[in-house]
Amino acid sequence: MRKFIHDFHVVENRDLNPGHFVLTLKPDVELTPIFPGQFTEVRVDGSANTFLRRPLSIHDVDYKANTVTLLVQKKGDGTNRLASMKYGETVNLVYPLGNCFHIGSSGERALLVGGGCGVAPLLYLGKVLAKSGIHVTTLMGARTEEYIMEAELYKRYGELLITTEDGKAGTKGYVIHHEIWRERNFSFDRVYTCGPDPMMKAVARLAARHHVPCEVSLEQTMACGVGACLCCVVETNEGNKCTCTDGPVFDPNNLINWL
Amino acid sequence: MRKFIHDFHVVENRDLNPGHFVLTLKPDVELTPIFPGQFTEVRVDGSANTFLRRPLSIHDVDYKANTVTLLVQKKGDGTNRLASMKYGETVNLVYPLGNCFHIGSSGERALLVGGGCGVAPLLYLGKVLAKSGIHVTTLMGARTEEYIMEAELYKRYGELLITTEDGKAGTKGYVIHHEIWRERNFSFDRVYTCGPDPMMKAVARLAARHHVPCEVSLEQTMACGVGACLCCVVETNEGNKCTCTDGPVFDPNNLINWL
Amino acid sequence: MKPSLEVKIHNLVLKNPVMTASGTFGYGPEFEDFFDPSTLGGIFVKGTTGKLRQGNPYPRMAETPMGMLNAVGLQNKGVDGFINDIYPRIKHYHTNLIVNVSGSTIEEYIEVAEKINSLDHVPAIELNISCPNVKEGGMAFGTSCPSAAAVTRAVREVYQKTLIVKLSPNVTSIAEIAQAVEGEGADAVSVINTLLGMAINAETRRPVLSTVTGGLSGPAIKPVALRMVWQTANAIKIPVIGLGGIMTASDAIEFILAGATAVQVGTANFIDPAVCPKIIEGIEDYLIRHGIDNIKSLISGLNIN
Amino acid sequence: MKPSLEVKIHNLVLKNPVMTASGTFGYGPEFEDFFDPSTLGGIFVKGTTGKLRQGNPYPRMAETPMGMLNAVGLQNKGVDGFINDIYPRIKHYHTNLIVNVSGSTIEEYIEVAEKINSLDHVPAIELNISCPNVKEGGMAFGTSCPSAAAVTRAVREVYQKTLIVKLSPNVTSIAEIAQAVEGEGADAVSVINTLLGMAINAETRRPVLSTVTGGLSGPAIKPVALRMVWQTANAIKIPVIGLGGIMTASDAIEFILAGATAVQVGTANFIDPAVCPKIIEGIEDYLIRHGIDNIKSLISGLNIN
Ligand SMILES: Cc1cc2nc3c(=O)[nH]c(=O)nc-3n(C[C@H](O)[C@H](O)[C@H](O)COP(=O)(O)OP(=O)(O)OC[C@H]3O[C@@H](n4cnc5c(N)ncnc54)[C@H](O)[C@@H]3O)c2cc1C
Ligand SMILES: Cc1cc2nc3c(=O)[nH]c(=O)nc-3n(C[C@H](O)[C@H](O)[C@H](O)COP(=O)(O)OP(=O)(O)OC[C@H]3O[C@@H](n4cnc5c(N)ncnc54)[C@H](O)[C@@H]3O)c2cc1C
Ligand SMILES: Cc1cc2nc3c(=O)[nH]c(=O)nc-3n(C[C@H](O)[C@H](O)[C@H](O)COP(=O)(O)O)c2cc1C
Ligand SMILES: Cc1cc2nc3c(=O)[nH]c(=O)nc-3n(C[C@H](O)[C@H](O)[C@H](O)COP(=O)(O)O)c2cc1C
Ligand code: FES
Ligand code: FES
Repeated sequence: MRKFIHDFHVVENRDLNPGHFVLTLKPDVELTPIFPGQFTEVRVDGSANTFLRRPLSIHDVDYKANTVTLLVQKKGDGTNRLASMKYGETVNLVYPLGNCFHIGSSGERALLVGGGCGVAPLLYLGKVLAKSGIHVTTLMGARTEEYIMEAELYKRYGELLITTEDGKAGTKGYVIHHEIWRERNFSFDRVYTCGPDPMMKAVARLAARHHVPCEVSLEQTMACGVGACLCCVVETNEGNKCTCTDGPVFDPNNLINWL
Repeated sequence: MRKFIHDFHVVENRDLNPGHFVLTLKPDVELTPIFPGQFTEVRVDGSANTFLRRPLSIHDVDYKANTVTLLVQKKGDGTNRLASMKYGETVNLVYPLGNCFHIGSSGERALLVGGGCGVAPLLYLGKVLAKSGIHVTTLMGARTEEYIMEAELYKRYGELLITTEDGKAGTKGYVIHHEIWRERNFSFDRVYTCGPDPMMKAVARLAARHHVPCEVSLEQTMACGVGACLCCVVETNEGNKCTCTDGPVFDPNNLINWL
Repeated sequence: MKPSLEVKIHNLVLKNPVMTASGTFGYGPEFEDFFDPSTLGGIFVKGTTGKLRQGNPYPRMAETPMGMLNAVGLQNKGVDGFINDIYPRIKHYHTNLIVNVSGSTIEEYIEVAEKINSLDHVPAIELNISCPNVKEGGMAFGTSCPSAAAVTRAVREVYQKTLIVKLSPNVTSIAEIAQAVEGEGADAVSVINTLLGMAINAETRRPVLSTVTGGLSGPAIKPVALRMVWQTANAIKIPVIGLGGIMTASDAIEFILAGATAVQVGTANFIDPAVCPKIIEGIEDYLIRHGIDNIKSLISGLNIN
Repeated sequence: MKPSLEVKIHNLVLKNPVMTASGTFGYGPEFEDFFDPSTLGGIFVKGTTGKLRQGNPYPRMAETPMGMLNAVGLQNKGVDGFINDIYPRIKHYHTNLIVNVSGSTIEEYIEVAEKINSLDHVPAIELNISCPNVKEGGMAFGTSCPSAAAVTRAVREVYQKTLIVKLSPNVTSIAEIAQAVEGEGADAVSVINTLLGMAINAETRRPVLSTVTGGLSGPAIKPVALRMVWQTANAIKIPVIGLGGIMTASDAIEFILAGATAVQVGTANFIDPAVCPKIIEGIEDYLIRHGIDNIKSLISGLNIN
C-alpha cells in the first residue's frame, strides 16, 4: 500500500467526554484506500514538547466526504494540542501505515473488543466487516457510563455490548467479565481486540479457550512509523518485529508471553 | 518599578501591512504604571522554535481600557506565532522592564525619530510628552508608503513627518535626509530615536551636531530581560552595561563607538 | 502531614532541594519582585574572579532548539567588588548563599576562596572548573583528572567550609573526574556545567557568538545531564547536586531519582522568573501524591529492575 | 545557471552533499513512497554486524526536548543477511550505498568489512566505533585514541575502498580521536554519533529505556555537533561528514560552513519522511540566492573575523 504525506484540514473537532475527542480531517487531494486497523503518524505543530509525530489509529473513513476520523484520548501535550484544534486548521499526516485486520468471509460472526480509546480502530473495522456480510458484535469496556463513546455509531454495524467498572451501564466489571464469554453464549468465529495490553492478553486467552482466531492491535512507542528506526519492536516467535510495519495487528499466538 | 508576570488576553490583532501587526492585550488584573521606552518579555507558546521570551517595546498603554499595545514586525517563528494569535488567546508577559526615556519640561520641543518597527516605542512616548506639555514632532522613516504605520495615531500628539526610500510619500531617502535637520529648520530641544543601529548612530551624530541631548533605544539580544544573564551588554564609558536594566534607553555619549 | 523537603549537602542544611544555578539568577535581588529568594534551598551566585572582568564582547547569546548558548565569559565585579558592593545587599537572605569561584590560575582560585572564607553568611563555595567561555583556564581544569585534583587540593587547603566542585560535561568520563576531586576533599559536586556548542548564522556566514563557541544550557541538555548525574552518583560517596535543563518539578524529581541530593535551576529562570517556587511546590505535591513523607527517600531511588 | 552541488569524499562522488544517517533511513525502500532514494548524495544503511542481532529489549525509545533517545542496539540481520536479503533490493540505486559496520571485537569489524569489500555497489563503509547502545564494544572503541586507532588500522588492512570512521561525541577531545584515525588511513570521518543520555519516568520511578541509557539525537544536539565538526575540520586534512540534528537546508549549510564536506540527515527523517529532497532543494536555493555557483566554495567558509 502506498504511503502518503498530506496536509489535512480540521472539518470537525468534537468532544466525547472530558478525556476524549474525535477529529474529522479532510485532505485537499483524494484519500487513498485505507484498511481497518491501519494508523497514521500525525505531526503536531504548535506544541513545544511534541517533537515526534503521534501514531493514531484510523477511527473511521468516509470516502464520499473524503474524510478520515481519529478518536483520541487526551494524554500529554501532543494529544492536548490536537484537542485544541479548530475548524480549518491544518494537520500533516503520514498514512496509511501498518498492516490491517483480517477480514473473514461473508456470514461469519465477529466479536470486536475494545477498552478505553482502544475502541478507536474498531468502528471502521465494524463498518468494513458489516459491508462484507459479517455479523458484528462490539463489546466496549468503559470506566464509567460517561466514557462509553459513540454508542450510536457502533450500533449501526451490529450489536453493541457494554461493560462499565461500576456497572451503572451494561455489565459491571471489565470486558472479560461479560456473559458473552460464557460457553453457552459464545458463538463467534473470530475475535478482534484493541486496548490496554493486560486487557488484550486476557481477551486473547479467552479467544484461545474458545478455539477461535484472535487479532490484537498493539501500541508500542514509535519514532518513525515506517519501519526505519526499529524502536517499536515486539518479541515474536520469529524474533523482534516492528509494530509499525509488521503490525500493529498481530496474532497473539506469535507473540512471546502473550498466551 | 516593580515587575510583574501576568497573563494577558488578546483583545485585538490588527495587521498594518504584510510585515507588521499590532497586538492589543489586556490582563485580568489592573495594569501597573508603565513608562515610555520600557519593554516587556513575551512568552510565545505554541512555537516549537521559540524557547526564550521575546523582548518587545510597549507601543501604547491605555489605562482606561486597561490594555497595552505592541507593534511587532514578523521576523522569525516567534513573531509569526504572535501574528497568528486570535481574540481571547492568552500571552504571558513579564513587564514593565528596563529604564525609560527622559521626559523634559513643559514647553520644550522634542523630535522623535523612528525607523521600521523602531517607531514602536515612540507612540507612547509621544502621548506622554504631549500630555506633559511638550511639542512633539515625529519623524518616521519607512521603506515604502505601505510601511508607514499608524500615521493617524502619531498625528494625535503632534506633527508627523515622513521619509520613504522611493519618495512616493514624504521626503525621499532615509530619516537623516529630511530637511528638518537643516540648520534653519532645526528647532528642537531633545531628540529620541529608535530603529536600526546605523540609523540611530546617524541620528545621534546629527543631534550632537545640533548640540541637543539625544536618547537612543537599543535592541541587543536578550535571554532574561531582568539583569541576571548578562547577555545583552553594550560597551559604555563605564564598562559593559545591560540593555535590559541599564537600558534600553541610553545617552549615545556614553556608548563606545557611537558618536 | 506535610512531607519534609529538607536535605543536607555536607554541612549545609537546605530547607528544600531547589537552588538557583550560577549565572542565571544574578545575585537574588533581580528576582525579588517575583518571589522571596529566602524560600530557596540555596543561591549560587554569579562566577566570581580575583579581579573585575568585563567578560566577552557582544553577542554573547544564541538561542538553540530547546536551549541557548552563552558566552558571557565571567563578567563580574571581582571578589572585592562582591564583598563590598553585593554581599551586604544579600547576606540577610535566609538561605544558603554559595559563591561560584572562578579563575584562570590556581592562585586566582585560592585568592577568591580565601577571601570568601571570611564571609559569615556564605557557608559554601562552588569551584567552577568547567566554564567553557574563558580562554585561559576554566574548563581546562575540569577536563583532566590531574588538573581537577590539583585545583581542588589547593583550594581545600585554604577553604574550611563546604567545598563543592562543579564538573564539566565535556569529558569522556565524568565519573573519573568526580572521583579525582572527591579524593582531594571536595564535599560535593555539581553536575553539570554547560556543554560546549556553537551556532552559525547561515545567511551572514558568521558565528553567532563573538567567541565562536559557547556553553549550551536548557532542556536540550537534560538527557545528558541526567545520565551524568547517574554515572557520578554511582561512582562517589559525596553528594551530587544535579542540574541541566530542569524546568519542572518532574525534571527535579528525575535528577533526584538518578542520584542527586539537591538540584539547581538555571536557564528556566529566564523563561519563567517565578519558576523556582513552582518547582518547590510541585515537589511537595509529588511527595504527597506518592505518599512519601521525606524527600530523602527519593534520592537514588531509581528502580532499574 | 544551476549551481553545482557535487562534492567528493575521497573517491566517492556525491551528486549533492545530502546523505541519510545510519539507523534512521532503514535501507532505502522504507522511504520509496516518499521520494526516490537515488536523488540522495548517499545512503548510510543500518549498522551491520557479523551475526544477526535482535538488539535490546523494548522500550528502546524516549522522546526528549527537541530530540530523542534510542537504544535499538544494532538490531540487524548480520552481514550475510544484508548481502543475501537486502543488498539485491537496493544495489540498483543510483547513489552511494555505504554500509555502517559495527561490532563488539576487532575481529568482527574485520569480518564485516572484508565481506562488504566484495560488493560492487558499495563503494565505502562507515566504521561505527561510537554506538552507545551495546554493552560490549561499540562506543568503547571510539572513546580513546589507541583503541580508535587500532580498529581503524585493522580494518584498513582488509578494506580497499573508501573508509569512513564515525566518531563518538562522548569524549574530551574529538579532534584528537580524529587525528588518531586519520593517522591510520581513514579516508573521512563522520561527526557525530549520538550523545549518551538518559530518561526517567518520574511517576513510575523507572528508566524509560530498557538499557537505562541511550543515544540522544535530533535538534537538541545540533549546537554540540556543529562545534565538534568545526573542531575536527580544523584538526585534520581528510574530509568531515557532518551530522547531528540537521532538519533544514539552513542547518546543512551551517555544518558545511563549519567544515563539513557533506552531511547526513538522521532523526529528521522521522518527522518528515520527505525532508531530504527539501534539504537538497533548499541548499540549491541558498546557493542561487547568494550567487554561489559551486557548493565547494562554502566548505569551511565560516567567516570568524
Ligand atoms: C499504532 C498506534 C495507534 C494508536 N492509536 C491511538 C488512537 O486511536 N487513539 C489514541 O488516543 N491513542 C492512540 N495511540 C496512543 C497515542 O499514540 C498516544 O497516546 C500519544 O502518542 C500520546 O501523545 P501525547 O503527546 O499526548 O502524550 P505524551 O506526553 O507523549 O505521553 C504521555 C504519557 O503516555 C506515555 N505514552 C505515550 N505514548 C505511548 C505509547 N504508545 N505506549 C505507551 N505509553 C505511551 C508516555 O510515556 C507518557 O508517560 C496509538 C498508538 C499507537 C502506537
Ligand atoms: C528591548 C527590545 C525591544 C524590542 N522591541 C520591539 C518591538 O517593539 N517590535 C518589534 O517588532 N521588535 C522589537 N524588538 C526585536 C524583537 O525582539 C525581535 O524581532 C524578536 O525577538 C524576533 O523573534 P522571532 O522569533 O520572530 O525571530 P528569530 O527567529 O528569533 O530571529 C529572526 C532573525 O532576527 C535576528 N534577531 C532576533 N532578535 C534580534 C535582536 N534583538 N537583535 C538582533 N537580531 C535579532 C535573529 O538572529 C534571526 O536572524 C525588540 C528587541 C529588544 C531587545
Ligand atoms: C547565561 C549563563 C551564565 C552562566 N554563568 C555561569 C557561571 O558564572 N559559573 C558557572 O559555574 N556556571 C555558569 N552557567 C552555567 C549554569 O550555572 C548551569 O550549569 C547550566 O546553565 C546548566 O543548567 P541549566 O540547563 O538549568 O541552565 C551559566 C549559564 C548561563 C545560561
Ligand atoms: C533510531 C536510531 C538508530 C541509529 N542507529 C545507528 C547505527 O546503527 N549506526 C550508527 O552509526 N548510528 C546510528 N544512529 C545514529 C545516527 O546515525 C546519527 O549519528 C545520530 O542520530 C545523530 O544525527 P541526527 O541528530 O540527525 O539523528 C542511530 C540513530 C537513531 C535515532
Ligand atoms: S516506529 Fe520506527 S520502526 Fe516502527
Ligand atoms: S537579558 Fe539577561 S541581563 Fe539583560
